[in-house]
Amino acid sequence: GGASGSDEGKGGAKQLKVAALFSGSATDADYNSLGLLALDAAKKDLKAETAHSESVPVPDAERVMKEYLADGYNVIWSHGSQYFEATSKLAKQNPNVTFIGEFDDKPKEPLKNLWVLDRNFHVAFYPIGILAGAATKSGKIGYVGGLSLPFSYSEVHAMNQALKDSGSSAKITPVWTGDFNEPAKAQQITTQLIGQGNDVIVGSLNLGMVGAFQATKGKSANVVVTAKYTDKSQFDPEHYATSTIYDFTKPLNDMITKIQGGTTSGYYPLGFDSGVSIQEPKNVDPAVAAKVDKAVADIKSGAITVEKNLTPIK
Amino acid sequence: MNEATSFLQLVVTAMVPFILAAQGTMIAGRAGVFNVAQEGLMMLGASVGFLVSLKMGGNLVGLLVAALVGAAFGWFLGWVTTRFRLDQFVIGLALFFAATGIASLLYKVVIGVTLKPPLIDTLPDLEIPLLSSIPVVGTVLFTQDVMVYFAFLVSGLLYWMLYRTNLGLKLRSVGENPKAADSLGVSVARTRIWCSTAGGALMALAGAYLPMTYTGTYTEGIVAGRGWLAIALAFFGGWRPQYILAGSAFFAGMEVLALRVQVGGVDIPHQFISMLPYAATLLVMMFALRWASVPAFLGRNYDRESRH
Amino acid sequence: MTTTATPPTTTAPAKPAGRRGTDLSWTVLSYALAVLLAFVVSGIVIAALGHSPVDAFRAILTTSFKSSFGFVETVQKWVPLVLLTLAFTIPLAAGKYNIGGEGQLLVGATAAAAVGIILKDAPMVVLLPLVLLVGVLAGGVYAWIAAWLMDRFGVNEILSTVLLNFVSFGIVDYVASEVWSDPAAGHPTTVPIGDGGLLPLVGTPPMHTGVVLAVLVCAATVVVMRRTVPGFELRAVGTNPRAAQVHGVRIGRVAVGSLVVGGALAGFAGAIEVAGVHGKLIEGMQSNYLLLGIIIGLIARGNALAVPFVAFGIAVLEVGASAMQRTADVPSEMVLIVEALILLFLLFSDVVGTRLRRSSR
Amino acid sequence: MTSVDETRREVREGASGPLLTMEGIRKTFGSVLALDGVDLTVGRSEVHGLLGGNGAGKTTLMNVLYGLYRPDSGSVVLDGSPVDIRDPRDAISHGIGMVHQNFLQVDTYTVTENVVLGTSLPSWPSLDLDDPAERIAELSKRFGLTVDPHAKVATLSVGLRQRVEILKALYRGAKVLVLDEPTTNLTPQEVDSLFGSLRAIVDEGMSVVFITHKIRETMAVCDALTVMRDGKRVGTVRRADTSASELATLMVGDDAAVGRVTEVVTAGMGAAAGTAATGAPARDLGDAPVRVSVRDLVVLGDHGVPATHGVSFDIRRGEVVGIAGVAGNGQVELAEAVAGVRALEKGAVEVDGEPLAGRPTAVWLESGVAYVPEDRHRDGILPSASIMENLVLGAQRSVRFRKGPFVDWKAARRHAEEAIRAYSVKASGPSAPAAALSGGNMQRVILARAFSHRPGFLILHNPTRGLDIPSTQFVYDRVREAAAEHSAVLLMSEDLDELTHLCDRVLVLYSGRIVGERTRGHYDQYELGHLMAGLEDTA
Ligand SMILES: Nc1ncnc2c1ncn2[C@@H]1O[C@H](COP(=O)(O)OP(=O)(O)OP(=O)(O)O)[C@@H](O)[C@H]1O
Ligand SMILES: Nc1ncnc2c1ncn2[C@@H]1O[C@H](COP(=O)(O)OP(=O)(O)OP(=O)(O)O)[C@@H](O)[C@H]1O
Ligand SMILES: [Mg+2]
Ligand SMILES: [Mg+2]
Repeated sequence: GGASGSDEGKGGAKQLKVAALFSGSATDADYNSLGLLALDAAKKDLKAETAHSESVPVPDAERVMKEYLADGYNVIWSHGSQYFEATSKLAKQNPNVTFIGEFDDKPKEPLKNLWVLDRNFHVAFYPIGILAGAATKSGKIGYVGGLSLPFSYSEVHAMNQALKDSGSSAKITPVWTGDFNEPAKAQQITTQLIGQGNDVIVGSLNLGMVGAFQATKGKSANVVVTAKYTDKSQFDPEHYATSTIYDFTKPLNDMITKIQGGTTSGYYPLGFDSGVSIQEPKNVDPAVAAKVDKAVADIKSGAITVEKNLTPIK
Repeated sequence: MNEATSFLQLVVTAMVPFILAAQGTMIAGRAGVFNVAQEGLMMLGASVGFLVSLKMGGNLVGLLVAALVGAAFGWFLGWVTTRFRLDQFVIGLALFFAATGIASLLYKVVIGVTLKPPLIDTLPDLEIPLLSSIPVVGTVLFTQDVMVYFAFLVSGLLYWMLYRTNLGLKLRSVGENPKAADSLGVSVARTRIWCSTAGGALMALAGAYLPMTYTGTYTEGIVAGRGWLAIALAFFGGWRPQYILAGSAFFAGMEVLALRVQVGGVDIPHQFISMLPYAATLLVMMFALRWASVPAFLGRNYDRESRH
Repeated sequence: MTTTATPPTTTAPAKPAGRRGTDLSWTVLSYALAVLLAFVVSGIVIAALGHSPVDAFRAILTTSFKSSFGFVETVQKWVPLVLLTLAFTIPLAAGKYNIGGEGQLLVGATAAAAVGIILKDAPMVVLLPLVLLVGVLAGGVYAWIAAWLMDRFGVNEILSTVLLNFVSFGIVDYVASEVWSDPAAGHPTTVPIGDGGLLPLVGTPPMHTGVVLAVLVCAATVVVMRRTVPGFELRAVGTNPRAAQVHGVRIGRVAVGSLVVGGALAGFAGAIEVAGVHGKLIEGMQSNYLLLGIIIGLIARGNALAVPFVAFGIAVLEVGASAMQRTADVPSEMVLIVEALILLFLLFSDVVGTRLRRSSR
Repeated sequence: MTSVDETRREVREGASGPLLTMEGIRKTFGSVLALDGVDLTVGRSEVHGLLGGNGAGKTTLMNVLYGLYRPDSGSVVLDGSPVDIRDPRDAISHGIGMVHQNFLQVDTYTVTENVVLGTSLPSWPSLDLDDPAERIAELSKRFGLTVDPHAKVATLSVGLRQRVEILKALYRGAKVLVLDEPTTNLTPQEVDSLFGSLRAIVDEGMSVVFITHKIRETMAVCDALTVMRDGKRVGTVRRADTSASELATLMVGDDAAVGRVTEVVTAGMGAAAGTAATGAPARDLGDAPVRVSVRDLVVLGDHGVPATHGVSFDIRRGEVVGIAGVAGNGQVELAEAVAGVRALEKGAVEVDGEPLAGRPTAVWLESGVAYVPEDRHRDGILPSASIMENLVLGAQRSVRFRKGPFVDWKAARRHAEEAIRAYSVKASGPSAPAAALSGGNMQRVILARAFSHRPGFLILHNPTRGLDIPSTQFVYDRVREAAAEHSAVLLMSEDLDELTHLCDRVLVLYSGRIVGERTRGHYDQYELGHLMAGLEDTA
């Protein structure tokens, strides 16, 4: 059978077969759609043969990747840090296939055939923290997360750093809905955050974000909301402030090109010059927007180093 | 608006899907049809309700079509379990699978991949004249969207129909002792099919409400187990509309309260807070013997020529 | 008047010896027919969506067999499926609906992982049995909560087991993100358990030996159900609880016992997933095993002998499902529809079969 | 809806000729031929008896008439015109009413709700039951069927529930009223009152089909009767032209067979109750010691209220003690309590000197208690299990059928083969499922199980209900045998004929108390009926 496919054709200009794993539906207009767009771009630009699996539960990731291996795919991209464990495990077992894994840190022991994409979510949350601190009048900022994962903690820490750096005394209340994709809970919890006087809501959710916007949409409340991954302004143009925009097209293109060139391993940190941007803030003072721009510029220039702190917040 | 009012308003909104799905479960169950496809039918209702509202413009059309689709599923369950006496549990699960699959498939086919998901308007609040100006109550109960009124109205109507009309007398007898009902000329099959149809419609409406109040769009996690909880709620409410209404308030209250506790900054891990509603329900059930009855023929098919 | 929801037991009545042969062939025929029809109908849907039904079904049906790796994956998937099916059918034999296999699996897995992490330096002879045993115990205890509520307070077991599933999600999330969280996992996941707690692997590609344990459990279930006194009493309660009670069987105990045993098997499944597949506790590791288990149990009509085979069929389907999406680009939701159709047609073929059989007499 | 008055007018004005004719009715259940081309003709204003042993097909025939069963073939003519009855709704609209053998009532409803169920009400859509309740009261009065229209049926006695059933039919304006074995469970006095009501009903122009297997009853109330056997009609006669012994011969088949089952047939044959079975003189038990002692027994019913209030009695070795009473007076609870199935609230039960109160059922079984429950389908058998498994049930933990934790199926099979032979069970073998057995054969299996325990104390509750004549005789023989082997036998039956026939002593149970006792030689059924109805013991 095709099980031996991964062993043959070493080196040379072999046909690229790229497979991707997504955690949810690729039509989510969020993290997974971004993944599919990047994959489609790779297909077009690099003439790669591509395939993907949607809604792959974490425990199934290993099996699904093995199936791609068996089908002779030679680049396997698992889109989401929840797959990183399974990905590095398979990378060790399949030295002839190149894997692209996502992670929220620099791995301690790099593998020869594993590209690590560090999403560095904290970096983008520093300017968000600047924005929140500058925009809040009540001094209360609500952070709505899903699961309390290390990367979520790093986002809150980065915001706190920003508040501290900018001399703001505003306080962040982090809350967790328990699910990145549960909009109803996000709506309820956001409503209550606003009720408690929080006037900047920082969302770190996937599909749940849609619910958070419904808490403000059509309401006269003096609140701004920030989101993650994609432009979400249409959900509530009145209260939408900004979003940390991610683009996986360039990183994926870069990595695959390198892989074609024979570099089968590396560390690819996301940052403001590689796939991340902050959308032009709306509904806030131009002065606030300027502070955000400055923060981004400072991070790019190295004037500011955003500390990556993955430890739980007390 | 003060804190308590906004809290109660959230609770009332959160009650709606519970009320509709559980009353749908109840009405089918009172006639003996045990529907277990709630979770799927709610997904389908959400998907269809959203897509139709989007494409045909107007939430009411969306709600109507969602109800019709749910009714079709309910009808199918009623029909095959009476006409062919197929196992209700198995058919229910099959319908759950089918509805779940179709819900996402429809969205994929109609919308596809986009970074700008289309949105519909959520349901506007309708202030009931006079009543809405009562302090607190007016805001909590009478400044709500149309589905809130509908859910309460349906509960009231179901109560009235079950206990105050001849139709209800017949309906309940079909779930308690179908043979007796049959021997008196009450059509067991027809009653069951109708109730199951109505139940399916209510479940789909429960689902359709979610995009129309919480998101303005269909998302895959939108139902998030509320369908399964509706089954629990039907048992919790002893299969009676008035207790189900009370139970919905309890479930929804717990759901919102659990989040409120976090927002208030109570130092309990959020995972424990999220267990609160379920654990509380179990605790309440320990003292619920008095009202926790179940229709005698729930889930059992009736065969006129069998001796049992 | 009975006040519990007890749809008639799904266990098929025993058949007179003489007709067994023809009945078996009828059964096989009706199963085959149902699967065939389900594929035809979903094939039409797939074609209507603009994909190739042939590719789709080739993927579904061959993934498990075209490579030894696919086969191993299928077998490993079969393990939790078969155990969760038994977790459903054993209480069902006593007329109780255990809808809590999901929670019992998770709690079993949590306990197994906890032991594996706490005693991570213990040698295998100590740790592995301990990990499995604790998983079994935890699953049993978790089911016992529902059983106790049922026995002591008359709380309907469908209600309590459903609610306990939701509670277990919180438990797993807490343990995997707060207690022994692995910060590098990017998902609520615990750190790995000690090597001594891992089930040995055999063959290439490696297959965990939990499979053997599951086979043993299946065999033991059949023997216990058919040959032993408790099995006999369980079946007696299942076929007629009143008669069993009148003849000295303590039906309350049997019902409670069956739920606890069911929970223990689900907990065992959790422990095997931890010790054999993941090596740790992962949020979401329950997958959709609960629903598939119920479906398998119902398709097999509660027959302990049929369960492993039906479970294998569903495992093939599940493993094939993702392959279908990969290779034929058919949306994975299609598999749900195929499964629903198989169930529907299976029941229908039963009706048709009964009618044919009757008219052929 | 037609009212009773309109019915009467219609019938009076209608053509002459029979009111109802059923022709060539054939009905099969799977492979069982239940009705084999049966004809039935019921005249106007007559009580028509439908007589036959159990399983003869009486109920099936009437269920066909009522639209509950679809016949394979045959036709029904009502009032001169052929009718097609597809379901009970059709039957009701044609003026057919039926009181079923097992009452079909919704327990949680009131009398009025049960009666109006399925009819349309003028108060549509709301449910206003005042007018119907009044009409029910009026009908009750007119036909001597008094019952409180507002009572929940679950709280009513069997006799009253039966009235509700008849009222249901009358309320719907029945022209033909079918009563399926209505006298089971009634005291002789209640039977008389029922017969009075039936006469009142036919006097108003309706006809009644009265199903029974008691010759005496048909002789008491019927104008004409049809005898059925094995799914066939074996004859239709006018009461005036026949005799009890002719009917017995028709029922059983031939004179020789009558001889073999005399006891059973004669028990229900006497021309009037009371005169027939005063019974043989008392049997001499000598100074046989007490084997079973029951003291101050209090047991709770299913709803948590006491069902018996301090019942005490002794049974001696070899003695057969009967419990008479109208169903619902605590029989089930008493039977289950002394069988160790239901927990005792208070009191003591000793078997052979061993106190058993508070012990698990299994211990009672080991101590020699054997119980043949009233409802064999519900309490007696495991339908989908084999005969062999059914015979093991209750003894699965005894050494006879056990090897360590395993059931010794070899021993079980040997035992089953033996039992099938000894009890003449008609079955394909030990592996045949119990559900496939006929009622009589099922009861044989249950008896075989009870007797294989070599019972010291045998409790039988309605052991012959639903059995055909030979099977009933078989049960009678076994009871005698058990007594001869020194068992203490407690026989609870709703059939007074059976009690007076078999028992050395009859205790009357009313409202959970023993209200009277009669010994063999002093039986008078009216007197017993008097006690059963809760009236003072005048003896
Ligand atoms: N629903 C049924 N399913 C299968 N067989 C049936 C059914 N009803 C009746 N029979 C069979 O039909 C035959 C006639 O039964 P039926 O109940 O009419 O007898 P019966 O004369 O009313 O007896 P009884 O005096 O016991 O009431 C019996 O062999 C019985 O087993
Ligand atoms: N529910 C049922 N469904 C199908 N067949 C049945 C059912 N109940 C009984 N039968 C069949 O009907 C037949 C007669 O049953 P029934 O109990 O009425 O017998 P019977 O004529 O009264 O015999 P007996 O003299 O032993 O009492 C049995 O052989 C059995 O196979
Ligand atoms: Mg019979
Ligand atoms: Mg009968």
